[in-house]
Amino acid sequence: MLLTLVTFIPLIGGLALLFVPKGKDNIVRGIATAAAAVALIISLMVLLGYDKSIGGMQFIEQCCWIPSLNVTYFMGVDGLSIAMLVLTTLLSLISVIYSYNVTSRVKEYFFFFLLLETGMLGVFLALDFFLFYVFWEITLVPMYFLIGIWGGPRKEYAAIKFFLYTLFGSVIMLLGIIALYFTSAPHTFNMLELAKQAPLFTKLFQNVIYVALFIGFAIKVPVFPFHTWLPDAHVEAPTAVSVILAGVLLKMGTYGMLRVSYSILPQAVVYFALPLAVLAMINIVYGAYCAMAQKDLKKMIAYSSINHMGYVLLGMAAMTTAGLNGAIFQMFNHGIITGALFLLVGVIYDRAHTREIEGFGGLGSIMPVYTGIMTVAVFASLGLPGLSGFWSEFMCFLGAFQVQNTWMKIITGFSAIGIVVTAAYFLIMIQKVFLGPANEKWKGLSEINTRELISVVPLIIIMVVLGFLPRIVMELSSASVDSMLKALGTIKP
Amino acid sequence: MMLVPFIGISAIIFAIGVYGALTRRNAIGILMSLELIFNAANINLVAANKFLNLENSIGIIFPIFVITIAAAEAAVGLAIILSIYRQTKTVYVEKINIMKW
Amino acid sequence: MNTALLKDFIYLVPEIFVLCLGILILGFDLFIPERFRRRYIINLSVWGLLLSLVLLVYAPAKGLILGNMVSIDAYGVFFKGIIILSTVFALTMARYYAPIKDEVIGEFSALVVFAALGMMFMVSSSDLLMIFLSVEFVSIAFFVLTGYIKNDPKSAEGALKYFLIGAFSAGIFVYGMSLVITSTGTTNLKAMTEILRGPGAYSPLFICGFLLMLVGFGYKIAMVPFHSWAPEAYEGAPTPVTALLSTASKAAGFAVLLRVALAAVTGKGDLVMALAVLSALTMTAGNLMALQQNNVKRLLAYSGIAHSGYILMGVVAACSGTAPALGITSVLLYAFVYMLMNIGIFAVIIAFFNKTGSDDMQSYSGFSKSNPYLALVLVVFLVSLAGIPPTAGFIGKFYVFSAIIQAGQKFLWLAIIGIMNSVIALYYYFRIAYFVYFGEQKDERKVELSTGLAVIAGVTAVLVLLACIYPDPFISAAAGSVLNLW
Amino acid sequence: MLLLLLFAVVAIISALMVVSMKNIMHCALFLALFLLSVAGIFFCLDADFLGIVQILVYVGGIIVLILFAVMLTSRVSSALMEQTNEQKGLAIAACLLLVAAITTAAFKTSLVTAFYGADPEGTTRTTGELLLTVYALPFEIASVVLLVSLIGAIVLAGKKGE
Repeated sequence: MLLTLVTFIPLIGGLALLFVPKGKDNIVRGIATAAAAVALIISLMVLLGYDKSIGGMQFIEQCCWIPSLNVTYFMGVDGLSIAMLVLTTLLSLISVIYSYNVTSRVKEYFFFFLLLETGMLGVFLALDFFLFYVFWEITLVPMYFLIGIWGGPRKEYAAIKFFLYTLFGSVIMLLGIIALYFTSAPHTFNMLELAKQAPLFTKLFQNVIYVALFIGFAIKVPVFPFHTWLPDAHVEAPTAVSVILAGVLLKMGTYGMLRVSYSILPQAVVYFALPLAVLAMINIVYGAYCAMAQKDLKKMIAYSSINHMGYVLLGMAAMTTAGLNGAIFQMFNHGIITGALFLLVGVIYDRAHTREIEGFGGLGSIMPVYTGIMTVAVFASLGLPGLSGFWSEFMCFLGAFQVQNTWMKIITGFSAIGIVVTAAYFLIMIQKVFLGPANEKWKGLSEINTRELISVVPLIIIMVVLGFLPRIVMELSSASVDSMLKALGTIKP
Repeated sequence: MMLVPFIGISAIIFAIGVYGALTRRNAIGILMSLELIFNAANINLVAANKFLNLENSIGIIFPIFVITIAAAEAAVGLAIILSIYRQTKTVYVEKINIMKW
Repeated sequence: MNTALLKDFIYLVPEIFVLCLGILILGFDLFIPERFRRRYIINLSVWGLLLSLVLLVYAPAKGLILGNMVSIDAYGVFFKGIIILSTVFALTMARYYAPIKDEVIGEFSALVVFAALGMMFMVSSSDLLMIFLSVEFVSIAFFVLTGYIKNDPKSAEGALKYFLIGAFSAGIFVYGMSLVITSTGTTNLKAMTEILRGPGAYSPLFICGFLLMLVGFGYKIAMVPFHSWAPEAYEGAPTPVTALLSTASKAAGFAVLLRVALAAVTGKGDLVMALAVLSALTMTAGNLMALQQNNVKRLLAYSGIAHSGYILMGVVAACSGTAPALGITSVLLYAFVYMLMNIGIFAVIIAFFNKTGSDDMQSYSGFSKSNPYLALVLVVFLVSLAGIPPTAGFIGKFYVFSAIIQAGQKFLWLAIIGIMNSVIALYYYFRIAYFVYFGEQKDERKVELSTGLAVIAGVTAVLVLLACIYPDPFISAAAGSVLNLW
Repeated sequence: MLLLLLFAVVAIISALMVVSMKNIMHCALFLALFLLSVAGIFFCLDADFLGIVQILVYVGGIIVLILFAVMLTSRVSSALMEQTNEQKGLAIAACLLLVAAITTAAFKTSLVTAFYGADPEGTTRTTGELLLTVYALPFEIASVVLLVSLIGAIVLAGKKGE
């Protein structure tokens, strides 16, 4: 019951919001916070209850849903989903708290937000493909409204672009899902069952389905050349929504690849490993260079997301223990780190109403606490040893380099450029914004306030703790990774 | 092979009707062309009945219903034409164009 | 006299009941004072139709009756259910639709009930004669209903265009039938199925005739290139009639088209391919034209054309020979689902129209601020029309795509075109949502939602959501209706 | 046989007149001639009952209706105005193609035909019997259709509700 509960508690909270009388915004905020907090508590209970020594799927819930299609309501968690589950509930609660500064149409805002949380949780917990798809698409509608109503100046454009891109991907994915269903015997949407039947699928079929699903997932990640919606959406979205978008929604893409493609279409995964690595390289290098060219702080972080998701893809393409563990770890870290960065950019934007990097200067003396926190987050993002980002990036590269394939080694080598560039633009940013003489114009900026601290500090703590104890996440993921590799290992490239 | 000439005749009448319906500008003119089409179908059916000896004389029964429908359609159609004439003072199809076609 | 034949009329109890209801309304109309007329007459017709729905559920299935003219089967019952439900919804809407005056509400209701009767015959017809008669029956009733608003040139114009194209295609339809009858020697669909399974049955004359008949069907379901009446009639007609035209009339059209197609083209590759091409054309053209619309009713007309294209995908699958059951199920399910969401959205449009007197998209600006709940319901319908879960539209789309994929690789291109189209469709549906949610508020007045409209919008919205959250009853009903089609 | 040919020729010529005459009144009169000659064809094909129906309903009913409408709208139906639109050439081509397609199809289709003798009593009795037995349902429906069109025509053309 825990998984169902955690998925639908936000939705119930959201529906409860609709009955709050007009004008009582604080009650709305309270209910939303309570719902998100309960979800977080339940997800922590799941985390503690998960038996790492056994691994595999646990907390399984399965019951009949649409018998005529053999669709079941089927949920369960393994190490991979637990990491995503905790990430989602944590970032959701933090974003809800941060969103107290939303003052227009509060009720609608939190309704859409909680609906979005339900959708995301459902994606990470569903083990039935049909259910998975339903949750996958449920996330689109609230996101459209969240960007479109509460976003920045070009919000309408960004919202519809996001919607069209991702819908395009998901309907192509739908074709793939239906084809899988009709090819399996007996017809099923059950992911575990499909994984068992994987050897029966022909190679050609696997490749075709892989491409169909890949388009759906790649648009979410986003993989180059499907990435163009991301900068628009991230920049225009309100701060808390950017956090969710970067922190959780992008992970849905890589999660889908790992959960679906890696278990159900192993032959195709092996076949497409090298192309995927090339795309990963492009993501890393291209994302880094684009980020470097940005003048807008938020846009820079948006492009850095493309770059960081490239690491995840590289780790996945490697298909080694280190690579896959690194990929999962990086998914989690990127959620935490980029989430924190977006919150921090939001903090300064709320005060200065601008995000131009060039315009700032010497903020370090004006807002010392803020500067300190920002520096930690940035260092985590560029992979400074001692912070969590280092381990995951290191493992992704290590995993990729271990592959006995010259092309793969070359690709990995080129990708390393991305790390250097990332370090460069982050350091330049720190220097331009925080160091140097204090700009007169910004003398009046107030220090980061309590609400903002409450939302950012937990993330910083996680970065530091995981920097010293990466084991916490690794232990979770390694069990799932082992079973994934076992399925992939039998296939010769 | 007696049937084929009748199909030919009815095809010619049908085509004339289609031509009229496509080119007439007057709504009543279009209506008259439609009657040609209905009659073409009837000729076909009656001829088929004669030469194929259809079950239950469907070739004679069907046209009765076609004529009935044609009459009902003409009545309603002319009522529509009259009501639009009262409002716009025209029965020319192209001129009746508040909404874009 | 063959009296045994006439005993079969007992199986037509729901139809006869509806006929009596129509006549009763006409008589009732004469004795009711004008100020009560609206309420009493609409109530009478709505409750009468609901009663006939009960009769329908309990009427036994029998198969072919009355000289094989009609087939009383579950397939027909399913469609009759759709028809009666949407008629009930449309009549309830009509009660709150101001342009239909009190003094003509009696004839209006009677005509709507008669139209429903015609459609009920349409969906159970199993003989070309019956098909022709009932299709024309429905057309004639709708010609009148479309032009029902007096002194509204738009309504008259819509009716004229609907009539001219309708009568023209009826002529082509019946001429095509005459060729089909000449080449097969029968009007009965069952007999035709058997004849066409024989060697050399697909004579050139038959194919000619069938293609001409397709014009008639194409007109009824607003298939490209016979769709041009739809936007005119939809925009001009009183909105309750538009709702009925786009749901019941279309569903009935598909019911009869599917019956004929199953008999005539199953396994005939070229003709099935022709249908597939028409399906692709219909959805693409409908969607592309919908992109440019500013009037919500017109937009829904074009979107309805696009939806016809999707349903045709199901018809193609049903006739492909590889996925008959799933294809038919998908058509049934889609027709039902489409009915729900379209009725719902038209209820919202009427509520809005009653306040502002406008159907323009721009006038919806800021609607969500003045009416947050109604706007939310509207979004549910839009999401459903776009085919996104958790709404009924998704289940419908899922089924047609499933059917076309099961039909084989030959039709994969059609599925891909369908995919592209659902993305295009999203854009214009959410253009409405754009105005509703993002637009500047122009009109602070709250839309006064009359009980009837609120009930329609609420019930359909709940059903739209329920059809995805707990779809099994709907799916089993549709799948069960496929059995014993002959 | 000769009579049949005559009727057919008259029918085709008058049909051409219906779609090409400029004066709409003349069109209506040629339509009447066309309908009469079609009735003649029916008689020649031993469909006597149908022929009578054709004359009574069509010539007696529909033509009168059309003439009424022509006269009521006569102000604009003058002979001076161009009665056809610009798509003439295209329409002619399409129609020729249509005729060619249908006749070719008819030739290519092997129809097993025979000339069945006429019923000496005429078809009226059998038609009547069929209409009340096998075709009872369509017969009833046709009556409802007429009722609907009656109501419809009254509603649309009448003054009520203005």
